[in-house]
Amino acid sequence: MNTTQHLEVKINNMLLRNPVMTASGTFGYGYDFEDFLSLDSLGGIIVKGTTGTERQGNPYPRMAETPSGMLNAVGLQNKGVDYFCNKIYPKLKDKKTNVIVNVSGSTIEEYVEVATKINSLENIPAIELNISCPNVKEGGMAFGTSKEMAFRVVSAVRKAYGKTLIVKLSPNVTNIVEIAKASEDAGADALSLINTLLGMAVDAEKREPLLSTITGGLSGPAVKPVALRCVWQVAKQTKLPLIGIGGIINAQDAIEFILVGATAIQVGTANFINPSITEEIVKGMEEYLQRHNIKHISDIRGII
Amino acid sequence: MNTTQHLEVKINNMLLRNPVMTASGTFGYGYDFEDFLSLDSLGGIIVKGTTGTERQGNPYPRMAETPSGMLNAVGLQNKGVDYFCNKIYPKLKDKKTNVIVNVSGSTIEEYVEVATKINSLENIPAIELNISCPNVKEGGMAFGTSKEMAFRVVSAVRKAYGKTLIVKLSPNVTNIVEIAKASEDAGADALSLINTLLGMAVDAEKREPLLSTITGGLSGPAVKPVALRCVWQVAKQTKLPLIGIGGIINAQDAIEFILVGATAIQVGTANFINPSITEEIVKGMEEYLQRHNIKHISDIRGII
Amino acid sequence: MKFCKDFIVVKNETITPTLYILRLQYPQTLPEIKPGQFVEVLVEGEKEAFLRRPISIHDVDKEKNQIALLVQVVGKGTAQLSNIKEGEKLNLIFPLGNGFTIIGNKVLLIGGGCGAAPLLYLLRVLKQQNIQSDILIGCKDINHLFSKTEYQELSNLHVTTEDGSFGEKGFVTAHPILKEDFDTIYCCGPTPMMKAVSDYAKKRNIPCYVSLEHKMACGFGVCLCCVAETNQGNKRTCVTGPIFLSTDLKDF
Amino acid sequence: MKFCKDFIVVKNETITPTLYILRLQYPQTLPEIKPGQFVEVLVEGEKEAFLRRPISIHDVDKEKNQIALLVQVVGKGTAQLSNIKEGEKLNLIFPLGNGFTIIGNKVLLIGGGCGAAPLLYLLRVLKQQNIQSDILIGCKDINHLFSKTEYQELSNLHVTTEDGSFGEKGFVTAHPILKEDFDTIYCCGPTPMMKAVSDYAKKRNIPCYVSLEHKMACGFGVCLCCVAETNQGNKRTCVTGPIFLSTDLKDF
Ligand SMILES: Cc1cc2nc3c(=O)[nH]c(=O)nc-3n(C[C@H](O)[C@H](O)[C@H](O)COP(=O)(O)OP(=O)(O)OC[C@H]3O[C@@H](n4cnc5c(N)ncnc54)[C@H](O)[C@@H]3O)c2cc1C
Ligand SMILES: Cc1cc2nc3c(=O)[nH]c(=O)nc-3n(C[C@H](O)[C@H](O)[C@H](O)COP(=O)(O)OP(=O)(O)OC[C@H]3O[C@@H](n4cnc5c(N)ncnc54)[C@H](O)[C@@H]3O)c2cc1C
Ligand SMILES: Cc1cc2nc3c(=O)[nH]c(=O)nc-3n(C[C@H](O)[C@H](O)[C@H](O)COP(=O)(O)O)c2cc1C
Ligand SMILES: Cc1cc2nc3c(=O)[nH]c(=O)nc-3n(C[C@H](O)[C@H](O)[C@H](O)COP(=O)(O)O)c2cc1C
Ligand code: FES
Ligand code: FES
Repeated sequence: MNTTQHLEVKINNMLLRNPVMTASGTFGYGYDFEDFLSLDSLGGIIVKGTTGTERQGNPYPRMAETPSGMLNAVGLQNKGVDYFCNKIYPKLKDKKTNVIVNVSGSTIEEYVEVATKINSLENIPAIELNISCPNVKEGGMAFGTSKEMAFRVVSAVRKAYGKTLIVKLSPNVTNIVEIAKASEDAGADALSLINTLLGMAVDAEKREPLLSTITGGLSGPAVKPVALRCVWQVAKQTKLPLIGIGGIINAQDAIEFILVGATAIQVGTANFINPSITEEIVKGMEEYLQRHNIKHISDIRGII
Repeated sequence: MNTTQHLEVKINNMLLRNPVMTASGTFGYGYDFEDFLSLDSLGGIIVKGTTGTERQGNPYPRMAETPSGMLNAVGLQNKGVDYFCNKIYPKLKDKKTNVIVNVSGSTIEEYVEVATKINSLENIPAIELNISCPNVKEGGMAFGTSKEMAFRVVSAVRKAYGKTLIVKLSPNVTNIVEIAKASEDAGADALSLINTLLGMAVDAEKREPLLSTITGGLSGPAVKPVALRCVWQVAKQTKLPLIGIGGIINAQDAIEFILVGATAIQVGTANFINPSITEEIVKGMEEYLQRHNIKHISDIRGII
Repeated sequence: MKFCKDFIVVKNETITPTLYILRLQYPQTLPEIKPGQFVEVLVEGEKEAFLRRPISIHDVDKEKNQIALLVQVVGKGTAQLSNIKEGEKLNLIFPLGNGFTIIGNKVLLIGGGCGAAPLLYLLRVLKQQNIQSDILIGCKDINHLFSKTEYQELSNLHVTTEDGSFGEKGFVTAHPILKEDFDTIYCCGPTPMMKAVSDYAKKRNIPCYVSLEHKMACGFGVCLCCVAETNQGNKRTCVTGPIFLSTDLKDF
Repeated sequence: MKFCKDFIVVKNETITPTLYILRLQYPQTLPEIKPGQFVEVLVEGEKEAFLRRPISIHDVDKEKNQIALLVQVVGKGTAQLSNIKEGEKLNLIFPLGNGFTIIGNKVLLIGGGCGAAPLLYLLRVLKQQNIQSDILIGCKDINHLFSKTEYQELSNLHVTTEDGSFGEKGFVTAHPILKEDFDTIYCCGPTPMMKAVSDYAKKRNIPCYVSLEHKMACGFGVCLCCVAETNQGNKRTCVTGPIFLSTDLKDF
């Protein structure tokens, strides 16, 4: 891979080879992608949402295809933070990319517990606090839709976690800037946005919902306009570095997020359709800079 | 057109030949469609947003195509309520369909003024109060994103308007049920939802926003999952008849909205792609009822 | 009266790798079509083309009930459309827009690149009405000069190319024909060219009609997305235009 | 090792108006493929097919480096795919899933409708390993019976049709072959059929493998959308499956 210094960016004190990361829940723990690309070519990977104890997630069916997108209702199925530390971390710790853990929970205590345990893992430079998951009954999105709750959970985790603390925001709010500022005030080092939009799909012939949970999280190109708007709004009103997420399927999309103020980006659903898409996006961003004679990606950050 | 009584529905005391209406801002005043379909075949048409005085709307460009959808930033360009009453109403008053006026404003007084004037037009059976337009600086969405504001504007209009009062809700809120209930408490007869999602699009090559207003309203199939979710949530928690809107492009989509609780539906963006789509949807709904041996459309309303 | 109907592709002719002409058969008698009007094309099979694409009517053959579209590949929609094959269907909404106002006895048509598309049919109608015309085409090079024979049959053709491979070298605004007197100018092409020509026309006091390619969602007047700022306020380019008298436009 | 590569369509064979077989050429040496594995197909040119479509590997020709897919038209994606032409490219992620566990000396394969797709390649491998097999196919009528010659070459073919137009009339579960003894049953078809067969197998204490067609977003283990409830909790059908021992599944 010919990624060069033109694409190098920093989120707090975490150095990314390039701004392209993978979104939590869409990249497993990375190994399943090693047949398709080299993890070293990416700025970072965000692993599946991790909770205090093992979770089975929601019943099948958990997925519905929608116009230019999909709904999911996975519901944080994972083996819990101890399993992550003991069984998964050893396999990831020597990867030459930033491995970031997406931290989820139902209570502030659970978030703090997970963050504390991840804090002790030397080669995890950052956590992404998922206060925006629409697919769990308790916690999850509830923390991300109220500025008071967001402030409380971020403050608590901040005390327990010493490295780079990224807070992942929900678009399902009247005023995302308010939540962004509360997170900033509570000590977040960076913000990632957006998580999925709350949506629903119906089988008209069978006359039943397509998801076991009825509602689920919408992702994919369909949500890109909402994601760009959220990043642009937050970029204008906070100072934190932003990681743009939502519907990115090619380098042009990635550049759009940089233009509206993102320092880095994450690719989610597109990984399912083209498992080497992230490597292609890195290449495409490099080509874009060359074509437009731009010295460094940060030169165009937030110019809109 | 072979629309039959199987599809007849009532919104408050307004009788609709069938549940298919056209969404405000996507159907002009109806006459431009008469080359493509008969207005009499529709349940109703909702005409362009009307304000107290003439408005020029936003500067060009006002439109951007997005994955399975589009953004618009028209910004309520219209000639004002007096022009509507004097010049447009006479052309519409003898149409054999329900002609509903979408009422917009920047202040409560403006909403009340427009509603009062429309109240005196005999053949307008209802107004749709647009408290959810994302494309104007003042008023518009501001009223639709706070339950107190929604309550105030709906109450004020309720006093001035005697016929069927439909309130159109914004999806750009943390809790749409709250706004729905406030509207119900303030005297709304029905709710229509959703208006557009606030979004943004960027031209990566030119490095500028694609809309003159930077952000605009997202519509089309991309938003259907969000719209279905909103209708389902509100149907479960209010008693008012609901009009489902958002991404409907065929009869199956329309049926989905009925299944989650809508009494009627509106078709917006799809009119641009197929100007006789609404007539085809009416036919498709009729066929659906026959195929599934359902006596009346209301038999499947809200069964999910 | 507007229609939303299927045409059948009779021919898909490649002019340059990014320029092609579609000849389309209407299964009935064509309605009256004015030069300068356009169609809205439904592009099938391309995930990224959600809305229809507005394309000018390049030519009309009333005898055969055929129309021609001249299309330049600029994005996914026009690229997908370039693959359409003889015998396939193409759904159009048509005819849309106001068309050119035909006025004067000696007129000049100026076209730039693929923007010149509506001028061929305009020439045909001018000829029928015995109006004397000159046509000045500006293009990149000789390979980008299309419909040359037809232009020569119907009018006096003048050409400028950027590389001098045909006609005069340089831009249209420097061509000697502009020194002559004309009653009306019709100009279609890239915006900077139309602005330059309309500046020239304004100076010489010649009415100049230009064609605006604004972004459209519907194309038939209902969405209000395509407006141009005119002396009478925002007007829909798909109804009041796409042809405007340049002096009516705020930006010109 | 999994791959994401283009194949070339060698043949698109129509079986019935809604059933077709695609024969696909791999430009390199095919990796090892197990019977019961599947591919994820990228369907181009269909606005409504956003995700890939999972399709079982119907057959493998190692000599020619070809694979075959048997596809039934059920929606927009499979309909669009049916139009693909010889010489065109098709992008696949492959091989995916666990494949059948081959165990026993005398085995019975039961297939219903297009669900039977993975059984042909299974028969081929069983034959190579000299395992004695019977195959019982249930289908609507004789027109829906595909790959008959191949089945007969590789195994003993038994058929039930709903209308009695071939073999026994009725459902597979009533076929006399079920009275014989088998070491293993492999069953692919509609869920009610697989449940009926696995009930029967449970009673007779025969291990029965079934193939689950759960909805998938990725197909290679990363999205967790495709889970089945097993005795060991939720398991991804695209990795731990799609082939499961029926007694491991909560719903069976
Ligand atoms: C009245 C009118 C007449 C036209 N006549 C012709 C013609 O005769 N021949 C021809 O080749 N082109 C014509 N165009 C331009 C043509 O509509 C666009 O090139 C086409 O829509 C681009 O589609 P795409 O999918 O290939 O490109 P996209 O990938 O959508 O975009 C590529 C570029 O085209 C522009 N564009 C996209 N959509 C539109 C739209 N709806 N209207 C205008 N520009 C758009 C974009 O801003 C972008 O710069 C005309 C446009 C108008 C408004
Ligand atoms: C492991 C596996 C192997 C399969 N093997 C074959 C095969 O060999 N031949 C064959 O014809 N079909 C096979 N299928 C089913 C095939 O994937 C679906 O029929 C196809 O995805 C439908 O796509 P569509 O666009 O035509 O239909 P859609 O319009 O998307 O939907 C039509 C119907 O298909 C179902 N469906 C849609 N997407 C999926 C999906 N991703 N997975 C499963 N079902 C879906 C829908 O619920 C709906 O009932 C297999 C499925 C799986 C999971
Ligand atoms: C199947 C699936 C599972 C997801 N799981 C998580 C998760 O565990 N934690 C989280 O923060 N976000 C999760 N997300 C959200 C994504 O990380 C991302 O924010 C969202 O999908 C939008 O990006 P995209 O449009 O590129 O997919 C999940 C998304 C999908 C599609
Ligand atoms: C071009 C355009 C103009 C619109 N103008 C209005 C308006 O004046 N008043 C209003 O309440 N909604 C307006 N809307 C919103 C639509 O009525 C509808 O709520 C929305 O487009 C979602 O439906 P759809 O996905 O079917 O288009 C407009 C939408 C579009 C696309
Ligand atoms: S494009 Fe819709 S009004 Fe002109
Ligand atoms: S389909 Fe994604 S994990 Fe199985």
